[in-house]
Amino acid sequence: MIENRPGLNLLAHLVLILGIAVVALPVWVAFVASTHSATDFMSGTVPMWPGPHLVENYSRMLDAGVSTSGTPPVGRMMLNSLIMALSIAIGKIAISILSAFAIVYFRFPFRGLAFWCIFITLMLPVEVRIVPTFQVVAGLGLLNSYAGLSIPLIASATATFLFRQVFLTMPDELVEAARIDGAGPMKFFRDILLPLSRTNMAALFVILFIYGWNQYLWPLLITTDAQYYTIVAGIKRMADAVDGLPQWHLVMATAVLAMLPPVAVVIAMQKLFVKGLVETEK
Amino acid sequence: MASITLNNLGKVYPGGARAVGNVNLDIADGEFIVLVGPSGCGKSTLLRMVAGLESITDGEVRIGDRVVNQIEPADRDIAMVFQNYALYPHMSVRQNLAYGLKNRRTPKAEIDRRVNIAAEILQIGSFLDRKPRALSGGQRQRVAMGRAIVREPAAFLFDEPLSNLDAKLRVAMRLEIKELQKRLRTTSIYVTHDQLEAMTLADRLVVLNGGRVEQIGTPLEVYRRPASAFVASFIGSPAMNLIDSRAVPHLPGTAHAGMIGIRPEDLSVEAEGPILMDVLAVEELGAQRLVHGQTGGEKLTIALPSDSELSDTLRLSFDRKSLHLFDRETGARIA
Amino acid sequence: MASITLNNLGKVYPGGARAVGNVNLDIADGEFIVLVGPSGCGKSTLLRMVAGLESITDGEVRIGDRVVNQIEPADRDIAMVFQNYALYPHMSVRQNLAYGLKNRRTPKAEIDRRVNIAAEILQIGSFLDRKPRALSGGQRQRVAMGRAIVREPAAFLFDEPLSNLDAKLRVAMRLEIKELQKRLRTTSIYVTHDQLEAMTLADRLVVLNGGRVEQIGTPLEVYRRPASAFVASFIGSPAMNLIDSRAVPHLPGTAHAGMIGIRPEDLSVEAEGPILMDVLAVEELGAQRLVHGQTGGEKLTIALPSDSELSDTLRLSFDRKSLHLFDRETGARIA
Amino acid sequence: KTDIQWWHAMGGELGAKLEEIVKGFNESQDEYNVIPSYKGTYPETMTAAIAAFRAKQQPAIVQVFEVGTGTMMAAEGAIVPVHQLMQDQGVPFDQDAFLPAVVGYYTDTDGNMLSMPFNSSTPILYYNKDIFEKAGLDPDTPPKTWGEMEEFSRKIIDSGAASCGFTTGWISWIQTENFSAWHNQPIGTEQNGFGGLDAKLTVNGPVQAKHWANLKKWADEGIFKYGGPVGGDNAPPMFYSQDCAMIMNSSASRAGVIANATDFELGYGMLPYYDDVEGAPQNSIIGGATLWVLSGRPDEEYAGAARFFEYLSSPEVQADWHQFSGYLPITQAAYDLGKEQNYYDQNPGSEVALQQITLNAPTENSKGLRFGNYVQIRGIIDEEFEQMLSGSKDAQEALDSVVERGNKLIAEFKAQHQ
Amino acid sequence: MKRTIFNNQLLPWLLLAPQLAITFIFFLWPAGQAIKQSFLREDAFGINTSFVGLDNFTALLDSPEYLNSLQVTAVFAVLVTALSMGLSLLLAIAVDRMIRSTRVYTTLLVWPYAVAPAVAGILWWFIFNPTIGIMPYLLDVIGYDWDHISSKTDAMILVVIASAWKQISYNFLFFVAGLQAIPASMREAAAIDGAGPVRRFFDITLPLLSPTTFFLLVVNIVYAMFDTFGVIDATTEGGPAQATNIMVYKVYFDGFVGQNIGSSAAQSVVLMLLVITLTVIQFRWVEKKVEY
Ligand SMILES: Nc1ncnc2c1ncn2[C@@H]1O[C@H](COP(=O)(O)OP(=O)(O)OP(=O)(O)O)[C@@H](O)[C@H]1O
Ligand SMILES: Nc1ncnc2c1ncn2[C@@H]1O[C@H](COP(=O)(O)OP(=O)(O)OP(=O)(O)O)[C@@H](O)[C@H]1O
Ligand SMILES: O=P(O)(O)OC[C@H](O)CO
Ligand SMILES: [Mg+2]
Ligand SMILES: [Mg+2]
Repeated sequence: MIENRPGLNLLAHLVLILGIAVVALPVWVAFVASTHSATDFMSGTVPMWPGPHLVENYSRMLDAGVSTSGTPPVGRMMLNSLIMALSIAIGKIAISILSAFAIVYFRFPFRGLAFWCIFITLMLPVEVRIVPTFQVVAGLGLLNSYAGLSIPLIASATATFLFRQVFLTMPDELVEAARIDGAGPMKFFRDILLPLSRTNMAALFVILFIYGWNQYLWPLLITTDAQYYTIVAGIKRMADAVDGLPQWHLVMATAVLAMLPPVAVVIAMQKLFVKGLVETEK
Repeated sequence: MASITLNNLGKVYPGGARAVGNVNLDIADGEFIVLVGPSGCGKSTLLRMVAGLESITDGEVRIGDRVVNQIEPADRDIAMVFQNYALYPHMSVRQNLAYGLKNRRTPKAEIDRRVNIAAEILQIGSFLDRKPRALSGGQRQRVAMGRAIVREPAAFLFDEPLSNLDAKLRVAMRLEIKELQKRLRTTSIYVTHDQLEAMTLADRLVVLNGGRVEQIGTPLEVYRRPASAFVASFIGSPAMNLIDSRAVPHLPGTAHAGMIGIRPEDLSVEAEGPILMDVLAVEELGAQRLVHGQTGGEKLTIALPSDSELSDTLRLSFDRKSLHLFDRETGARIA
Repeated sequence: MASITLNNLGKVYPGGARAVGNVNLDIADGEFIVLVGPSGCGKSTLLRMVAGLESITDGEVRIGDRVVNQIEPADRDIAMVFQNYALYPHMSVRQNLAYGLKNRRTPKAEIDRRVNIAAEILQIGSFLDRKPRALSGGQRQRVAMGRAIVREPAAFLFDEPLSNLDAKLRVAMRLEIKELQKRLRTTSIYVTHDQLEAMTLADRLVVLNGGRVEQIGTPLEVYRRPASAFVASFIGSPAMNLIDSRAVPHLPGTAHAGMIGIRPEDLSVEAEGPILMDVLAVEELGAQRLVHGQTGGEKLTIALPSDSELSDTLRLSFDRKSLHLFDRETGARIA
Repeated sequence: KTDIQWWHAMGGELGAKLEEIVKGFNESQDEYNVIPSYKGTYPETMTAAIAAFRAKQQPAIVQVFEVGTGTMMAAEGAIVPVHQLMQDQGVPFDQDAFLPAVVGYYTDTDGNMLSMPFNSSTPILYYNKDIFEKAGLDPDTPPKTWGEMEEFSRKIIDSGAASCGFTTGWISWIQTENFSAWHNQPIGTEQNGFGGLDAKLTVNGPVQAKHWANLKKWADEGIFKYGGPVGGDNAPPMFYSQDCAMIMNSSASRAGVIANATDFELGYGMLPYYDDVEGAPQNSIIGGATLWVLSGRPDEEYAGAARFFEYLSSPEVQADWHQFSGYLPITQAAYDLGKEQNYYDQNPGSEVALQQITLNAPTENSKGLRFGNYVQIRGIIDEEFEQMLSGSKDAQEALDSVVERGNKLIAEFKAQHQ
Repeated sequence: MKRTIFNNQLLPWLLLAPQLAITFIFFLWPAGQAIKQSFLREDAFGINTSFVGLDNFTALLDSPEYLNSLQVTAVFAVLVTALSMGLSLLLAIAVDRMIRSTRVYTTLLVWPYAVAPAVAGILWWFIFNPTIGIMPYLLDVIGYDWDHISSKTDAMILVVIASAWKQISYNFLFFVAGLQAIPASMREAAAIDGAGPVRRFFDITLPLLSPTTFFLLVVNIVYAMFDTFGVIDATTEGGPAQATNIMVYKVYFDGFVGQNIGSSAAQSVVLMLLVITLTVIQFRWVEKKVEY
């Protein structure tokens, strides 16, 4: 309780409702725009209430798209995004849980060096050295491929760091009990460590899925074949209009479709999401 | 079942810190040994060297007649109960019990048999299919015991297995462990920092301090003839009064000792007693009361029946035989 | 300084759970009251209602002669010591002590004076300029006390202020608090779940169970005449033996009671004793030994001198006056 | 079938038409399959192709706008000159069939054509006849001079017929490069760079400075609205929504304008000029793009590319493309075909571009421009124009920086090619 | 560090192999390339290459555009950080007061985290579109002539709003966690010490929140510096007149659009140094937090 001031509580609710309105505004506007037809935008301002063209606009985008924007149908781009996001999430979890296991549970020569090689990448986003990374990936012949879309983004130490933290907080006694129970390293990894990291993996998965789905610059650069465009990277191409008006209703429908999967994931798995967020950052 | 022998056992951690030095101990088959001492004195280190979880830097450990220094924990034929139980949180109680046996390729039927026996002994049969998190502290403790029992090892090793329980449960579980060990007669080494637990459980106590053995003996031996001032103050509650002999120059026959020890219950109020104490505080414990006071600048505590008379100063007397004398420098017992 | 009165005090949490009901208590000016009871019995809730940190749903609290139900904590003229001390980690010890005074616009000179006095009383003068994280547990505890003292409030409220300390320090600090309160004579309410702490500190004890008062009285009153089976088993260690009267039909004059209570120290071994006990386990405590046994299916514990004789069965006797009789259903004291 | 990648920058209506043309080619034979991909704006398409070339993932054909010519020409080894391609593949190729203005722009010093003309344009004025009428202006008389531009605009705004007088696409191409040619002012030395890599920019002359200063003044007054950098994506919407009464934009915007300006009557005119500048109006220069062939692809693709080029320059295809899009008819044959079809009579205004570009015989200042790194220099022009609009620089200062920064890039380009 | 470890020597290398391989190929090698290229001059097609020493770096220092970009980055990062942290803190404090509706409010506030920066950019770009946007329309009503296409200030406001908007949920979650980690007894003690809500906030809550605040400060600066690429590209593309040309955008732009590989590489090197500095600061903080 501490004090009796109902006024303050009211103010708090007010602030929150206002906050939610501000946060929701752009998405509302986008959604509304996506339910109108092209002619509704000629008049000057965006309508504020939904129109009747929702089904029409969305189904058109999903299976036909706007061919003159150089993008394939949105359905195809969403599939690409999905493949990319899943590959990144699963790949990253797989390789980093192994390396974290090695770093935490073994002592071997050059362990420190290996550790630093990995951790130096912790905060080095791909954007920073975009040109040479592009060249390296191009040199490997990975342009226009799912491998090229995902593998370079798999390498980053965040997940390794997280698993390292998780393993470090696992009680020492667990390994000791397992050793007394006759389990070797891989058996321990499979029987104990992996099952115990399940929720961490799930939480990380949520975060990485969002991370992968939301990639922009990288897919923009390394895909020149429209069959590999992802939705987030493709949307910008649709928004650019030549000698005409952007197809606002279609662009916004695409924007809504691009937001839908990650937002749904966040809302449906809020607990895991928060856990993942907090863990990956700390 | 086996005897365990520690020969000149010592441990220096990689950093160079010596945690344990020169420990010699013969543990008979079926004996219940308790290692007791203050935090950081090396109890766990010692136990873990026996378990094989910590490498041995000096001396040797024998289990039965094998030197086990180089043998993997899994092959030492020991079982261990940890302070935090270290139950596998994702496995059911049954799987927890069976895991060690499964890894040793024990046949399924044999595993079931042993698990059921252990479950019966410990009365955990009704929650064999629960996960550890669905158990109370005491139940978890039992499962941890069960995991040790099913293995039918040569020795049990316990590292403060009760310290995560609340006071009441601790008392109850301590009785259970004692009974269980009596029944199974498995050689046991038990680590605790709680002197009461040590006293009540041990066949023999090993009092450690700073990585060295201060005294080995039965609980009563240790209580009655503490080998050092350290043991004297560590074992027994309320703790033994330790006073500088110079504070009581009028006490005959103590001048050669640096420190005089006397247990609070060995002091009695008597009109003609040689010690005059100013009373500072009185604590009622119910059955008795503790009177805290001061004499010649030294603090003193006495335990009195709860119906005894009190006043601001008390004259105290004692039996010469109940005095313990220690060397001022070394702390070693003199008489 | 002031008296505190609780009239029919009760608390229902917003969820609908009743945490405290119908508490009536008159605390005299300068008295040291201890609220004791098992976890969840409503001790903290009660204390926090007095502090103003929890709204009062039934009854009233008076401090001095003001009803304070609607008064902000800051204006109740009380000071509180929290279990985790709640020291402001970003302020030095001095600033911690001064904060409450500063908020009340006490003149600088007066603040300094009071802080210095408190520092002297508590011997924390040498680290007034340190941050709390640079202090040991005991020192932090003192600072928390100091923060209460400087305010010179009408009452101190303590919520388990010692439970974060280790056993040794707890005993020492408990003595200090007792002395301090004696000296300042500030009305105090102290919450603990540790019966020993309660016994040793209280002028009067309030034993709570499930949000209700079970007994109010001095420690010895409560120990000697527990008002209920609950109090009987809660206060005193080792706990009072409580046996079903049907298990000892041969005991004259107990048939009307459901439960018979007798403290372990009130039982003695006598060749002709009316109770025959099978010994199950013996625990050596040093000064005495606890013998655990069974009679007619009921568990029994007796405390014996450590030099007493032991055998597999013992005949026990007792003084009729030391029996406590309780109703089987209500648990209330009968005689 | 051999696939041939063609990266282009034709979005919107033009893109749709382009796909139709490609489809025509693909269906006309069964050896080759041209795959067009839209890669965004001209600069985006060009840079994507260069990046792809470095990554050895280049398309066989890429559409590069006229100002990329300098860079492409210098990339010996990266390109296959079109005259050589045609010769190698044995496909007949007559440079003289193209309009002289086009040929002149894309030939090297030896007179060989390096890239394949496809879509050449020139900027013209589009205006909203309805607004003119509402403002009490003659809907059939577009402004001829900048003085009229200003005057008409004021009338339009004052009468409330629209909130802005005019906007424009391409600050660089229209209001700087074409403006200079139209007023017979040099952009750089060495015949606007045609003479070699040593050229320097001189676009900061008094005429250009005066014009930029006016644009700033008109922007402040609300007469003129800026439509953004590069092509000025925000300009057409302002014209379509009838916020602005006039727009200067590529003749090739015609298709888009017609498609979007459904609510009002359209008018066409030539670019305005300052009547106090001697020699104005001279002639406007071409823009648009040509198709470059990149090296390093399999031989079959080059054979296909040559066949495709032949198809593209056929009178029928060219006339169709020209008539639909508003691009110039790049061959005399296509022009003649249009005349034959009476296209120009039936579509008033469709000939404005051609008339404007051929208004006078080109001078050194009006035959075009060719500098290295000019794509980046265009970025600088946009930036400096924006600096001026935001008030951080005046017109002269802005143009001076264009020259200074541009010359650095030209020097850098020279250094890279030594 | 673990007390008990396994002794195998080969196994850990096998376990590390995939991660090490990817790190070497996609991080260390490109980083090395960046360093190498920062000393070279190359034409767009990569046909002519020559060694130019530190020319690319000195050219950067001489370039008003680069210095402008540094300044823009600083202003942008500060504004984004301040705006989103300020709003989030306000919301977090409000939620922290709630007893029951916390979860609902949280759900309604966290989802923008999932929106891609590029999409966030598109959304705000639409809202601020000069011809049909809702905001210019509203602003016009209060007499403000919104024009992010030619006004540097408006453009900066646009990218700051879009970037800050996306970051609100992140900061909000951490602030809420930070607030909840402050023991209730601390505020209660302050209440008993006579501090009202406002005083308590400034004397107790804010200082105790400072580890969270500091952490968020670094994270937000990193976010504003690197993760907002999509926002910039979808809205202003660095314009007008480079008013929103932040450093990462310039690296990309000069490298891919400007085709000036040497300069772009030199900028990459500078940025990498910056990132490493930030990483070190962050690690320092982690250490400090442990001590706290
Ligand atoms: N892995 C290690 N590396 C270095 N020193 C260690 C390590 N483990 C323990 N020590 C040190 O060795 C000494 C003995 O530690 P040990 O854990 O055996 O004490 P303990 O008696 O079990 O204490 P507690 O009652 O607190 O568990 C201590 O001083 C401790 O700091
Ligand atoms: N904020 C609350 N909302 C609802 N119920 C509560 C709340 N706080 C406490 N309770 C309930 O009220 C009862 C009394 O709680 P209280 O904290 O007073 O117990 P306590 O005696 O202090 O216990 P402990 O010794 O564990 O601190 C408990 O059953 C508890 O679950
Ligand atoms: O829009 P276009 O195709 O006419 O081209 C315009 C300019 O020439 C580009 O430089
Ligand atoms: Mg230990
Ligand atoms: Mg409590």
